[in-house]
Amino acid sequence: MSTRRRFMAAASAMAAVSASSARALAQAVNNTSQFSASGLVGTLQGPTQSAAIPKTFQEAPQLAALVKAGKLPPVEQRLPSEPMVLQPLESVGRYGGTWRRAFIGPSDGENGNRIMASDKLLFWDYTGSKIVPCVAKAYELSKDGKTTTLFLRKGMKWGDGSPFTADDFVFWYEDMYLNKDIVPSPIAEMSAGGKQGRLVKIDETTVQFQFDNPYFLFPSMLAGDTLIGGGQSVRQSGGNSYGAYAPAHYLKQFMPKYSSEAAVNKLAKDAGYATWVRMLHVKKDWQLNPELPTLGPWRTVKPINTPTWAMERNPYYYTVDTAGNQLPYIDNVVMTLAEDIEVINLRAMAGEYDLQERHIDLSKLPVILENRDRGKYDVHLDLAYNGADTALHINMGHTADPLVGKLLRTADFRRALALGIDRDQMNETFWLGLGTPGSTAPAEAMPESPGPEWRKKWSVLDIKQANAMLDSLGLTKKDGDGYRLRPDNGQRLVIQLLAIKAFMDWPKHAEMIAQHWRKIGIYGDVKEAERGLAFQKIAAGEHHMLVWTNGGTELLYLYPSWALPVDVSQGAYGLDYAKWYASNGALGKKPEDPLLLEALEKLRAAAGMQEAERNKNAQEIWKIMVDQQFHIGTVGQSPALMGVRLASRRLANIPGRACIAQHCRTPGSSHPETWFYKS
Amino acid sequence: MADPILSVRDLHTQFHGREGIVRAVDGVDFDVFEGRTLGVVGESGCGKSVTARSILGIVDRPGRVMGGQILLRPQGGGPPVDLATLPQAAMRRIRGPEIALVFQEPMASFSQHYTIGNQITEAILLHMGLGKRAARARAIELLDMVGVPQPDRRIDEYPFQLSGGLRQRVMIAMALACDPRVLIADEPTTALDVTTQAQILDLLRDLQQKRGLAIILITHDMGVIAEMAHDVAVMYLGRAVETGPVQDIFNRPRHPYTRALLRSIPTVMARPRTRLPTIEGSIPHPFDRPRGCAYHPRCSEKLGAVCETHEPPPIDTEHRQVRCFLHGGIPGAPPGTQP
Amino acid sequence: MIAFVVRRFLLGLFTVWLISVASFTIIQLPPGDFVDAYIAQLAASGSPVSATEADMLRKLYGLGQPMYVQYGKWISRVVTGDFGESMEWRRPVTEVIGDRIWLTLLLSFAALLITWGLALPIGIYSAVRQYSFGDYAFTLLGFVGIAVPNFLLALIIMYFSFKLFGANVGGLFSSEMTIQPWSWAKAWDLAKHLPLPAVILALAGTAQLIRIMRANLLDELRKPYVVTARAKGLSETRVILKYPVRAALNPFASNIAYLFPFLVSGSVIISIVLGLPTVGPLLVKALVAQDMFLAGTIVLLLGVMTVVGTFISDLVLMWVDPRIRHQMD
Amino acid sequence: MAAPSDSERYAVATQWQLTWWRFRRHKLAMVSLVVVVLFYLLAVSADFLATSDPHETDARTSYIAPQPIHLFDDGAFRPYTYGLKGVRDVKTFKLIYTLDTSRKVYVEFFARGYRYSFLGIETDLHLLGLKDAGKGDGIHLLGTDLLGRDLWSRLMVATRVSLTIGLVGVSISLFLGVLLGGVSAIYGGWVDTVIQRGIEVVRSMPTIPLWLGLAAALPNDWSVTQIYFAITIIISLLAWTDLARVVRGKFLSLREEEFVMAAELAGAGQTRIIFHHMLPSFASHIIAAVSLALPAMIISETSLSFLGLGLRPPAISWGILLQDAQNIQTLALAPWLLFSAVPVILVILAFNFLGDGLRDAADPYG
Repeated sequence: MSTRRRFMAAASAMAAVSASSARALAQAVNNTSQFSASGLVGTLQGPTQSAAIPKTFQEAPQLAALVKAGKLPPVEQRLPSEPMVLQPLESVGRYGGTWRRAFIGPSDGENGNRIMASDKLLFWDYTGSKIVPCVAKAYELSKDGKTTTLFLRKGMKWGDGSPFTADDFVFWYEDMYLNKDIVPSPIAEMSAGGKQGRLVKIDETTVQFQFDNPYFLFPSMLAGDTLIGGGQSVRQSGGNSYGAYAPAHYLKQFMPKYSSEAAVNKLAKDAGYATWVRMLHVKKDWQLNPELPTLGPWRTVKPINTPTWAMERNPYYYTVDTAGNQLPYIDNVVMTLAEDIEVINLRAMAGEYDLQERHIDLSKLPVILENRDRGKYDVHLDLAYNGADTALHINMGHTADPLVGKLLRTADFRRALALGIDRDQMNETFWLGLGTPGSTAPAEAMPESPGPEWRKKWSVLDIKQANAMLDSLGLTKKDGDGYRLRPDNGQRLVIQLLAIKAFMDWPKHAEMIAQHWRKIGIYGDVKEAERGLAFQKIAAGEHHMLVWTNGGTELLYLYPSWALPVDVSQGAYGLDYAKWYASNGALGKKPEDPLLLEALEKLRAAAGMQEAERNKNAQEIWKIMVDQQFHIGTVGQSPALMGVRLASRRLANIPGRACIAQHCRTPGSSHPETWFYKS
Repeated sequence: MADPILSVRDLHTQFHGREGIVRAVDGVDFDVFEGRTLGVVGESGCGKSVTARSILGIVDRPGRVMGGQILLRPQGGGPPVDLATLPQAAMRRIRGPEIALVFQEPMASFSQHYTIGNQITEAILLHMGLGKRAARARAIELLDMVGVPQPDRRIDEYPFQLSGGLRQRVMIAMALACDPRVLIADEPTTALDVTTQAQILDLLRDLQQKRGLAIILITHDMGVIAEMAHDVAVMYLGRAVETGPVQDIFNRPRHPYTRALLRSIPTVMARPRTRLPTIEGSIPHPFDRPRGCAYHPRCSEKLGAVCETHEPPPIDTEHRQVRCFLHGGIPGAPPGTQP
Repeated sequence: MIAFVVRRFLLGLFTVWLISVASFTIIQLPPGDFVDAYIAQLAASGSPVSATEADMLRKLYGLGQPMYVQYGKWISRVVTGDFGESMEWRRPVTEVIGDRIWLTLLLSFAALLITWGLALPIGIYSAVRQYSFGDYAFTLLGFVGIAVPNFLLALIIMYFSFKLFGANVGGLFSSEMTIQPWSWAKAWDLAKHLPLPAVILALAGTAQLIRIMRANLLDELRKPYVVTARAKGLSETRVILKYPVRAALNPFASNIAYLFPFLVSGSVIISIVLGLPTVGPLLVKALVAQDMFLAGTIVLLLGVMTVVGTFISDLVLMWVDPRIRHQMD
Repeated sequence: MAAPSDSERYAVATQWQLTWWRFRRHKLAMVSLVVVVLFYLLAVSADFLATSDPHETDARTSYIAPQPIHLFDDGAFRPYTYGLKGVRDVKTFKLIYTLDTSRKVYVEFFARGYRYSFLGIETDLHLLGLKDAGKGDGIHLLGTDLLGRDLWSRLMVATRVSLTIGLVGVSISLFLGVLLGGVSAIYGGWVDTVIQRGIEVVRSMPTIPLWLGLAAALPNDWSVTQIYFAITIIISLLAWTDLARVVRGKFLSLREEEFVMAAELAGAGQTRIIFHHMLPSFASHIIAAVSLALPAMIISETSLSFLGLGLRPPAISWGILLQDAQNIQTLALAPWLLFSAVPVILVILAFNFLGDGLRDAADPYG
C-alpha cells in the first residue's frame, strides 16, 4: 500500500490517543487559572502539518546565490521527494534575520536541543496530545504491538548533503548501541516485557523495531523525549549515545571497527583526547562539533563551549512551508553567554533577545511587564500540566544514615513532612499567588490524572496531624529549640534538603519549607549545590531529598524519571532501585516497599497495554504515588519553568500559548523554523 | 662707616597656633654692612632662624611678619626698599640675586631627587638669563670656587653621594649662584665636624674678601662668632638684648646674658650641638614669657622689682646698644645715672 | 641598581612559585581526586567512563603518587602552557579563559590609571591647601570611597541605571559586538563600556592613595630643602611641584605595588555584580562547580599578573627614587 | 618653629593619658568611637531589639515597604501602626499593600516575642512589640523581604554576626602579626629577612581569588557555625601582614629607647622586657592598627557571603542580606532592602576615623 494510506492507518491507530487527550487539553486551556485574569494566557495554537506537497520550491537568498555559484545543488535536489510541509500559524513568512537568545554555559545544551526538536523520528502536534510524523514520514504499529515500522523520506539528506537512509539506523544500533564501550548498559525503552528488542533494516527507507512482547507504547516512546525517541541533537550530545540513528558516513572514521583500536587512539591522542571514546563523544556532539552532519533546521557554527553559541540555517533541512519555501525563515540563531539569571533577565527586559522563554524568572514578572514597551516585546504565559514545579523527591534508597533512611522509607514520615508545608504561602511568595498548590499529580485535565481529590491528598497544611504522626513514629523527644531528637543517639534529627539554583530559586524555596517544618519540630537543613555536583551527590545516593521539578511526569510513561526510580543516570529515589528496574532485576536492589514495587510493576506492564487501559493504569500508579508521598508536591501547573515567554514584537507566527512539557520540547512543538521577522 | 646694605628695624614675627600666639621675633634691630659679617648669637629657640627667614619672607605658616621694617639698599643706590611690605613677585627677584641663604643640615637642605647641578643651575637659569650650557659652565665654576674637586664630574651627582663637608660647600656655591650681596648663613657649620667647620668658615671669610659680601652669620656658638663676626647681635627670646662690634662685646660685655654666654664659650674640642650648660635655669616657654625683662628669672645680677615689672628700653652708647636696667632706663630715675 | 632589579625579580619568582603551590592546593582541595569528580560528572551527564579509561587519566595526572610528584607533573605541564581541561567546558582551560584574562588585566589597569590620575592632583591639593574647604570635601569623599565596598557600589549603580535607563549596565560590550571578532569598532565599543566599571573599581584605591599622598606631602613640605628652594626665589608652584611632590611620589609609587593586587581582587567581585566578561564570574562558577583546573589556573594567572604588576611598579619606584638607583654605585 | 606640645601637664602624664588627651582633640574620632560602641551594644542586644523572629517567613508580609510608627494617638503618646491589607493586582502581578486606617495596632514596650537566650538567660522579652496583633500585623521599621521577614530584625542579628566575625578575625591576625612581627624584630638577621619577604609575598597575592578558592572548598555539609569559623580564619590568614609591619617597626625603634636599655642593664629577661616594657608602650599603636584592620575584615566577610561563598543561609550576615538585594525584582520592587548597606558603610567609616584618631594620638609625628 502507498505510504500515504499507511500514514492514514497509522493515524487511525492513534485515534484513541488523540481523541481523549486532545479533549482533555482543550479543557486544560479553558480551565481559567488565576493567571488567565492577566490576559497573558493565550489560546493553545501553533503550526500544523499539511499533506499537500507544493509543486515548486523556493529557498533563502543566500542559498540561491550559492546554488548559482555552483557551490550547492538546487533546492529540489536538497529536499526529499516528500518533504515535511508546515502550515505556518499566521502566514507564510519572509527569509532573513538573526534570532538573538541567551544561554548560561556548556551545561545549557537543552537550550539548543529543543530548537532542533524536528530531528525526532516522530513528534507531537502543537497541542502536545497528537503524534505526528517528523523525520519519519509515517509509522505502522503491528496489530500484536510487537513491531513498529518507520517509513523514511525518500531522498532525504544530512546537513552535509550525503543521503540519510536506513543504514544510519543500523549503524547506530549495531556500532553504537551494542558497543559496550559506548553504551555500557541497554536502555529500558528498547525492551518490552523485560526483553531487549531489535532494530532491523527492511529497505533503504524502511526500518523496523522488533520486540518479543507487545509494545503498544512504543510509538509514543518514539515521539516522546525518551532515550530512544529523543532525536540526534539531544540524545547524542553531552556524552550520550542514544537516539535511533547517527551519521554513519561521518562517524565511522572515529570507530575502531572501521580502522583499528590503535589507529583511532592515535587519532584521539593527536587531537588531544585521552581516548577514542572521549573523542567520539565530542565528534558526535552537535553542540561541540560544527562538522557533524545533522537533520535539524539549523546547525552549529560556533560551539556551545564558547562565549557565543551560534547556528546557521541547514541548507538540506527537509521541511518547507505550504508555499514551498524551504524552512527555516530565520538565517541564524545566536546565543550569547550570560553570567547569571539576573543578567539574562535584565538584557531580556532591555529587548536584547528576540525570543526567550528559558531562564526567565517568574518572580520578576511584574518588572518584566513594566518594561514591555521599553524592550518592545510581548509577554506570554504558558501554563504547564505537571503537578509540582517544586517537589521534594525523597531518596528511599538512602543508606548512609540508617535512621534517616528508615524514616524516609516510612510512609507516615513522608506524609507528615508533606502536611507540614504551607503551600499557599509558597505559592504567594514564589508563584505570585497564581500557581496551583497541591500534590505531584498532573493537571486534572490530563488523561492520566487520578482525579481532583488527589490534588489535596496529604497536601494541605495540617500541623496538628503532622505532629501527631511524627509523635506516633516515636520522635517525641525535642531539644531546647523545639526540634525533634533522633531516638538512636539523642542528637537533633536533621533532614537535608538538597537544592539547586536552576530554573527556579529552589534553595530559597527549600529555606521556606525548612522554616515551615520548625512548627512540626523537623530541622530542615538546606544544602545548596551546583547542578553538576548535586547530581554527583544523587548518583552517590548521599542525599535525603532533592528539591526539583516533576516536569515531564504529566505523561508518566514518556518521562517517569521524576516520579519513580527508573532512571539510571539520576538516582533521586535510590540509584540501586533504578538499576534494578532498568536491568529488569539483573542489577541493583529490589525495593522493599511493596507499594513502590507495585507502582514499578504497573509502570513496566504499561508497555503492552492499549491507550485507554494505559491511562487507567497510570491513574492507579498516581494514586499509589500520591498516597505514599514518594515525592512531596508543593505548587505547580504554572508558567514558572520555561512558561514566561518574551517575544519581540518584530517576530511573527508566534503562538499565543504554547505547550510547555518535556514531550513538547518547548519551544520545539511550535516549530521555531516557521517564525520570521516582519521587517 | 658707610650706610648699611640691610637694616632691620623693630622686626616682629609671630606664630598664631592653636595654643596661642608665639612671639618668635619681638622687636629686633640690627644693620648689616658690605664686606662685614654680622654674627647673630643666642640659645636655640631665641628666634635667630626666624629672623633670617623673616628677612627672606619665607616664614612657614602659621608664622607671619607682623611689624617692623627690613630695609635693603638697592644696587644702584636710591631710597632703600622695605622687604617687609614687598609683594611676593618682587620678593622672588630679591631671593637669590640680592639675599641668599645657607642652611644648617646640608643633607636635609638638598632635594635627594635631583643632581646638585640641577639644583644650582635652576637659580641661575631663573635669575641670570643664561642658557642651559652657560648656566652649567657657571655652576661648575662655582663648585670649583668653593673648592669641590672635579666639579665637572661632581655636578652630575646626587647630594647623598657627597660627604657632609662637600655638601656644605655645594650649598654655599648654590647660595652664591646669582652673586647675592647679602648671604645669610644659618648655623652653617653646626652639622659638621670640627676640621670641616674650620674649612667652611675659611671659605666664607675668603669669599667675603673676594666679593665684599655682607654676611649674616647665625649661630649659638660664641667660638664661631669670635672667629668670624665683625659685629654681633645677642638675641634672647626674640629680642636683640645687646649689639655692637665684636671686640667691644667680647671685651666689655654689658648685658648679663652676654656675659653668661661668654662664660660658656666651648673649647675647640667640644662636641658640636652642645647646649650652653652654665646658664642656670632653662629658656622659659614661649607662651609664658616672663613679664618685665624676659631674662630676669635667670639673671644673676637682677636689680629687683623693676626687672620683674618693666621692660628695659634700648640704651645706646657709641656703636653699641643694650637692653638692661643696669645701664639705665629705670623709669623715674634721671637718664644716664649708674646705680 | 642591577642588584635591586635582580633581587626584586627573584622575589617575584618566589612569589609566583608560592602562588602556584596555592593554586595546586586549591585544585587538590575537593574530596577525592579530580578524576573521580570527572568520572562522576560524566556519569551524571549520562556518559560513563570505563575502568581502563579512568586508569589512563590517573596515569596522565600522576594521581596516587606523592603530592610533590603530582605537583611536579602539573607544574611541568603548566610551564608548557598546558593547564589541563575544564570539565564543565570540555575544552582546554586556556581556551576557556581566552580573552577574559586580558579583559581583567585591562580593567584593573584602567582602574590603576584612574586611581593615579585622581589621587595625585587631589592629594597635592589637599596637602597644600590643608584644612581648606576643598581639603575637607575630598577627605570626606575619600572616606566614603573606602567605606563603600566596591561590589556594593556596583550594586547601587546597577540599581540607578536600571531605574533611569531600564537597561543593563553589565557587560563590557554591547550585545551586537560580543559576537564580532576583534576589530577597531569592537575596541571602541569596549572603550565606551570600560569607564564605569573602572571608576567603580578605582574608587576605594583612590581614596586610600589620596590619604597617603596628602600625609607624605605634608611631611615633605616641612623639610628644609623646601625653604632652600624658596630662598632661590622660585615661584611657589614650581617649588612644590619640583621638590616635595617629587619626594612624596615615592611612597606613593611603592604603595602602588600593593594597589594592583587589590584592584585585581576587586575586579573579580564587581565583574560578578555587573556581569563583565572577565575571569571573575568564570572563577566563581568554576569554584562552585569544582571545575578545579579552571579555578586553579585562574588563581594562578591572576597571581602571576599581580606579581608582574608589582614588579613593574617596583621599577617605577626605582625610577622616581635615585637613591635606590645609586644604591650600588 | 612649630609650637612644642609638651607643657608641664604633659610632662608628668603617662603614655596612656597622653594618648587619651591627644585623642580627645579629634572630634570625628570621638564621634566614631561612640558609633562603634553603640554598634557593639546593638550587636549584644540584637535579639532584644529585634521586633520579630528574623527567620519567620510569612507570605502575607512579602515586600512590605518600611512602615512608620505614629507616636501620638489623639494627643497622648501612644505609638501605633495601621493594619495592612495586601492584594495581588491581577494585571501587574504586584502585591499592593493598603493601610487599613480603620484598624490601629498599638505598639507596646518590653513586649513578649519569640524566645531567645541572652547571655545564657532564656527570655522572650523584646523592646518593641504589638498589643493584640492580628495575623500578618507587625512592626516593619525597614520593611520586609521577599519571604516576608522583617528587615530591621534581620539587620540586628546580621550586625551581631558580621561585627563579631570582624573581631574574631582581627584577634587571629593580631596574634599572627604580633608574633611574627615581634619575632622578626627581636631575632633580626635571616629570620627577619625571611619574615619580611614572606610578608611582601603575601601582600602581593590577589586576596579575593585565594579566599574564594579556600572558601569554596569548605565541605557544604558543615554546620553554620563551622563555616562561620572557617571563614573567619580564612579571612584573617591574609590580613595579618600590616599588623606585623607595625609591630616590627615599633619593636625596632623601641629597642633604642632609654628605658628599654635601662631595663636591659637592670638585667631584666627578654620576655619580661617585651611584655612589661615594650608591648605596653606601643599598645596604643596596635589598637590603632587593629581598628584600621577591622573594616577590611568586615568588608571581606561581606564580599564572600555576598558571592555565596561565605556564610550561607539560614545564617544572617550583612553580606547575606546584601546578596538578597542583588536581583532586579528587589531593586525595582523593594529597594529598601538596599538599606542593609547603611550599617556596613557607617561601621567602616567609624572604624576608619577611629583608627586615624588613635594613630595620630599614639604618635603625633608619625
